[in-house]
Amino acid sequence: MDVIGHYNYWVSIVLMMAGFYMVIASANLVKKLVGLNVFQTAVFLLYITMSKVSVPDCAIDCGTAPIFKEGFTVYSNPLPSVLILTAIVVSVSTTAVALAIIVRIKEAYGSVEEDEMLRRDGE
Amino acid sequence: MISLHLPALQVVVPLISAPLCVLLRRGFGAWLLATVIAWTAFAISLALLAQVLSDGALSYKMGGWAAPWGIEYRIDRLNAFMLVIVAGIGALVMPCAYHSVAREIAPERQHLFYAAFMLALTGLLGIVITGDVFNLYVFLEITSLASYTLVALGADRRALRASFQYLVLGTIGATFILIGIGLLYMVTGTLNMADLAARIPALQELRPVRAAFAFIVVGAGLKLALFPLHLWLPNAYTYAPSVVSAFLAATATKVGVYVLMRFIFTVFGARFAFEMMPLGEILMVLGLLAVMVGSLVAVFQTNVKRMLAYSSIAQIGYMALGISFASVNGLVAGIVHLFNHAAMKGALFLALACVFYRLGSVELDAMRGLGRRMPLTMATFVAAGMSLVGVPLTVGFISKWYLVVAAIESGLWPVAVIVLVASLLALVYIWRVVEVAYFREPDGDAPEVTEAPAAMLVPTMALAAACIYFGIDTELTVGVATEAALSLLEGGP
Amino acid sequence: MIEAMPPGLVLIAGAFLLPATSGVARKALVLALPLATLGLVWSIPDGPALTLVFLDYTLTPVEGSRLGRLFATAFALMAFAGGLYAVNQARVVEIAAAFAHAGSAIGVAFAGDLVTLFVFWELMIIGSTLVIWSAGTDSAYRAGMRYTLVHLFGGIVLMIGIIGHIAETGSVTFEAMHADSLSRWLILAGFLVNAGAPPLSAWLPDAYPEASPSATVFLSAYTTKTAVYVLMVGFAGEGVLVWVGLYMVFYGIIYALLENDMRRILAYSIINQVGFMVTGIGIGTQMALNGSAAHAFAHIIYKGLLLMSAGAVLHQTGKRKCTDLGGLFRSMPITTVCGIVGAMAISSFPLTSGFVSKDMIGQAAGDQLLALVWFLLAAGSAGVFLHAGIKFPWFVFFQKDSGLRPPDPPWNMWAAMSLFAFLCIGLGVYPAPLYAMLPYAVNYVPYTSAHLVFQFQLLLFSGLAFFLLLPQMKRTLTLTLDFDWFYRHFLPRLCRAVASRGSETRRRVEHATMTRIRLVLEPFFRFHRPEGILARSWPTGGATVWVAVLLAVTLVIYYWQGAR
Amino acid sequence: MSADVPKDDAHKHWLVRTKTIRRLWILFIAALAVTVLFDFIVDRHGRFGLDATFGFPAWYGLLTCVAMIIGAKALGTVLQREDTYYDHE
Repeated sequence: MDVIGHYNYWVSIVLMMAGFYMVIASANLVKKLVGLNVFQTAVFLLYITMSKVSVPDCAIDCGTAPIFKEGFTVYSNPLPSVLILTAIVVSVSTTAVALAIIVRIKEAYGSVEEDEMLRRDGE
Repeated sequence: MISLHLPALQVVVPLISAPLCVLLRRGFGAWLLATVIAWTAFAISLALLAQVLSDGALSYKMGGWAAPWGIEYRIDRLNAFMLVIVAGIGALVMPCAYHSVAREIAPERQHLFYAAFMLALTGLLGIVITGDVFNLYVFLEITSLASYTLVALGADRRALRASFQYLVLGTIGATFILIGIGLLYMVTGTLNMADLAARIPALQELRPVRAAFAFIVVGAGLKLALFPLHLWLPNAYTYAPSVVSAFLAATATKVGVYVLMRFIFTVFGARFAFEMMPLGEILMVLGLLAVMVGSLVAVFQTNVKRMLAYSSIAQIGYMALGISFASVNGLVAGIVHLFNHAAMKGALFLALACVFYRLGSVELDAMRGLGRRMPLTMATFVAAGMSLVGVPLTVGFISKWYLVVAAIESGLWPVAVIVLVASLLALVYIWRVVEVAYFREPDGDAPEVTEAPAAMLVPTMALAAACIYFGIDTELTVGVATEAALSLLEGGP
Repeated sequence: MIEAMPPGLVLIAGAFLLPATSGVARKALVLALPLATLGLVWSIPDGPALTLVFLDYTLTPVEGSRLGRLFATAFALMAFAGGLYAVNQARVVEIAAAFAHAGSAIGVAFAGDLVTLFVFWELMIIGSTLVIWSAGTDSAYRAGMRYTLVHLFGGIVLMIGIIGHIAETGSVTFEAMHADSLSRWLILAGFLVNAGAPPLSAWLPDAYPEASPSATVFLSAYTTKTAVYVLMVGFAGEGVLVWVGLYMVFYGIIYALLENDMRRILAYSIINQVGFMVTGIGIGTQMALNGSAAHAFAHIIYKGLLLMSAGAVLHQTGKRKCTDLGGLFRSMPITTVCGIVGAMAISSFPLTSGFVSKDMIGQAAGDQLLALVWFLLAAGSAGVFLHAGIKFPWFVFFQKDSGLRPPDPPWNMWAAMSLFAFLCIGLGVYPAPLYAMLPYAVNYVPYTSAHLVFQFQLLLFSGLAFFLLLPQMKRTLTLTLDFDWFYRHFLPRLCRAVASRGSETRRRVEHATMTRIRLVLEPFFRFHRPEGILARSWPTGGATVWVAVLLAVTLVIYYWQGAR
Repeated sequence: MSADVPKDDAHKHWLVRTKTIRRLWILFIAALAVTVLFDFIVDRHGRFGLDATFGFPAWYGLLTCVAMIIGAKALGTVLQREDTYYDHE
């Protein structure tokens, strides 16, 4: 298997795992949220990386941006980028909602540490 | 003319009403608008179901773009049925919401509540109606974001914690689905469900397809609270405002099950999911665990809302089990149970909304002697509760029957036994409420309460009546479910 | 149209109507509903009277038969007498529940298909549980809960059996069958749970005595006799039933002999009596089946009477243990006489209803030359007199003087008792109407000199044994362990142990996974993560771990599946 | 039958006076004798041999009842508990 050639996928996977790890391991809600964002960003990379079209007999990856220009015959797929724009909007909204909730949690509990919140609810 | 655009209107009408609710800035006006819109959506869904039942599946090109490039709304029996469930519950919950929201949510936030509610409804209807997987993801996130907000509006501060937990897990679930969709697009180059279904059989040996399958099943599992991915659900349902619990419990997880069914049967195809991949075994094990663990935990709860939340986990287990048989009767059980569970959980949570409206608590202890003080509410609770147990002449019995028939057809006698033993546990926790409400005397210092207002009571009783009516006259539910099951198993919408 | 309605529905509908009424109207309704039902029962002709389509099946919810009519008549009679007995004393919820219970039992007696049968079967369970709960005590609640669980378990077995049977044969008709496949064995087992057969028989003496005085009267009639009815239709001549029945006969006697609670003695005696009927069904000849049917009819009446007299004592004194009772004949003459009539009838004394019904079963065993069965049945008959015929009246109404001087119960209670006492003797003196209702032509003459001599000798010498061994029969403040020990004592402990282990295991899995992650990733993150903090688990983190675990597991499985 | 002190007899219900009880016993034993004596005039035609023997129902009833009582007592020594046994659930 071409491990190095797929480095962009590896980056995406590592980022995904790092984000996941933060969500699991951090008790701080803001850090959890950051982890979630990293996790989502990894998916954006995955989408963008797959839209890049490569052709075997090209020197470097040949697909170019989908703008018609002389000398270029191979274009990268624009659709994933469009899709991921939507997903980025979703991700931003999620972050906004999450931050709003965190603000209210801070008001209600006086803390954004999950274990602290649990203790204050007596659970 | 309008009838041609019903599929678009189904989603667009509630979507537009959401910002209008915000603009109205007053609780009452927003409520009125939301109620009218919810009923309009219900009417549209009924018209669509009638259309589909008479003419067969219909396809609608959003914006006039042809299918593989544009977004296609494709409505067959299964999603027409789902639309009726979702819109119907939305329509029935809205009249209750007026009193309940007035009590539980601060006046300056009420119009926002209705806006979020309409967004949630939009999202759920959109997920069900669309024939495009990426569109499905977008609607999924619209619903989810609206639901997080709705849950966070709960009066208890623990609602915030529940909402955040729901948000984290819900986002992970949705992102998993997004990854799965991306992987599928990578190998097929299409996002249209029908196209995907046509192309996947040739590609099913590829690893990305398998990975996509895993991501989508786990992601959908999170959304539908499949054991052990259910951990967000109990808190969210317990601390959310009463009508939100009723609405989400009756619709959101059902739509999750729908998404799972759609992906398994329509996109990937039953052969890939059950013969090449061991999905049947996985769903069966998880479903059985959900049924047992959910029911057992429910037995030990003292907060009735929480008890019902755990019971939902068990009920979702039944649906997963129905899917796992991959047989007609199993799918009929699953689909019929979608409807039945929506009706009974809706009725149960709405009855609790009535109780909370009067008592300010849904703790078991507070409900002592409530059978005499709120006779209609409690009678409704009992009727829907009996349905949950699966007593004959209620809808629960129909689902249970088909599930056992499916299990025995597959020669899985022990599964049939577990299904039925779990219904015993359902009886135990419902019985506890019945016993407290009817056979215990209230505490001396218990507040004197009267029956809930008619606006709350009537929809609740209507749902409970549905639990009994459709338990006796099964032509509509079982009929639609059977045909939907047959077309799902044949593959293709 | 009217004959097309299941007759039991009158009682069930009435049950929902009762709480809405009050005063005289309610009382009139309590008495009128069973009589209206009785009229309806006799208006249904033989054969299918109603069919309807439900799920994918064509059902026959109402199908008249001689046997069904016999049982339904007894059920309606019982509802009437029970209603009369309870009308002034019981809570309305109790009478309503009892009527729903009775109506469902009548529904079973007319069920022409297995689905209808199952529907009414389950409704019976709900009705009877509410009857038990209406006592409103903690112990009634717990006993009712155990009762429901045992019955619903039986219902589960039955439902699986029925669905399996339908899958095998494609037929939903309820007709004679043989226990020759797993599904039919399950149907048989489901029926037997309600009959009070071993090993689950303990539900009966556990639950019935916890109900209110009138509620126990209602309960005694329906559940077990419905089971006798369905066994008779479905499994007549099934050999194993002979031995099940004989076990029940002696189980009832032995446990009743050890028992101290007067109504629990009678509860064990129900199992004992049903044992005779089940034995008859197992023998399966026309004579035996006639005997079982006639005995069921007679039993409903005299057991109702016995429990009414016990209930009257409980109602007047508030005491239920034999050790607290005694000498009541002084102040409760009517109750005493009625109790004795019931005791005579259960012991099949000549001139009582038991005499004309029970020995048909023994006769059938003799005719079939089943020597062992015949001898055991004779010993069982002697034992009946011992535990129910003498022990019950002796310890409650005679023996030592307890000092209690309660008067006879209110008029409606003794009116109900007198009605049943009259029927016990009436049927014993003039059995022709009963014989006319039996499923097969009767060629049995109860009053022969040989039969009379046999019965007198057997009963009187059993009485002698009782009085000779009276010191051995001294009441003690004890209960006797039964199968219910497993679910009252053993299972709860087991569950508690498992539950605590279960949550511990979950915690450990989450903990262990997070520790693994930490071990792998610790080096990278050490600089900003204080030691140990990862070892703790937070709800969101824990939940996310499960997501990761599940995803990893499914991915591995799918890849492995692909690699094969 | 009972060991009551005779001097209170006059205040007792006639049915439990020592004299009545003695008479009842006499009556009972007479009845026992009469039923057995009837075996001479009535043909009970047994089917299995043993049941045709003289006074079979009498001795069979007595013996089986004694056996059942003894059996029950024996079982009771193993299975009987205080009647508060289940109260601590």
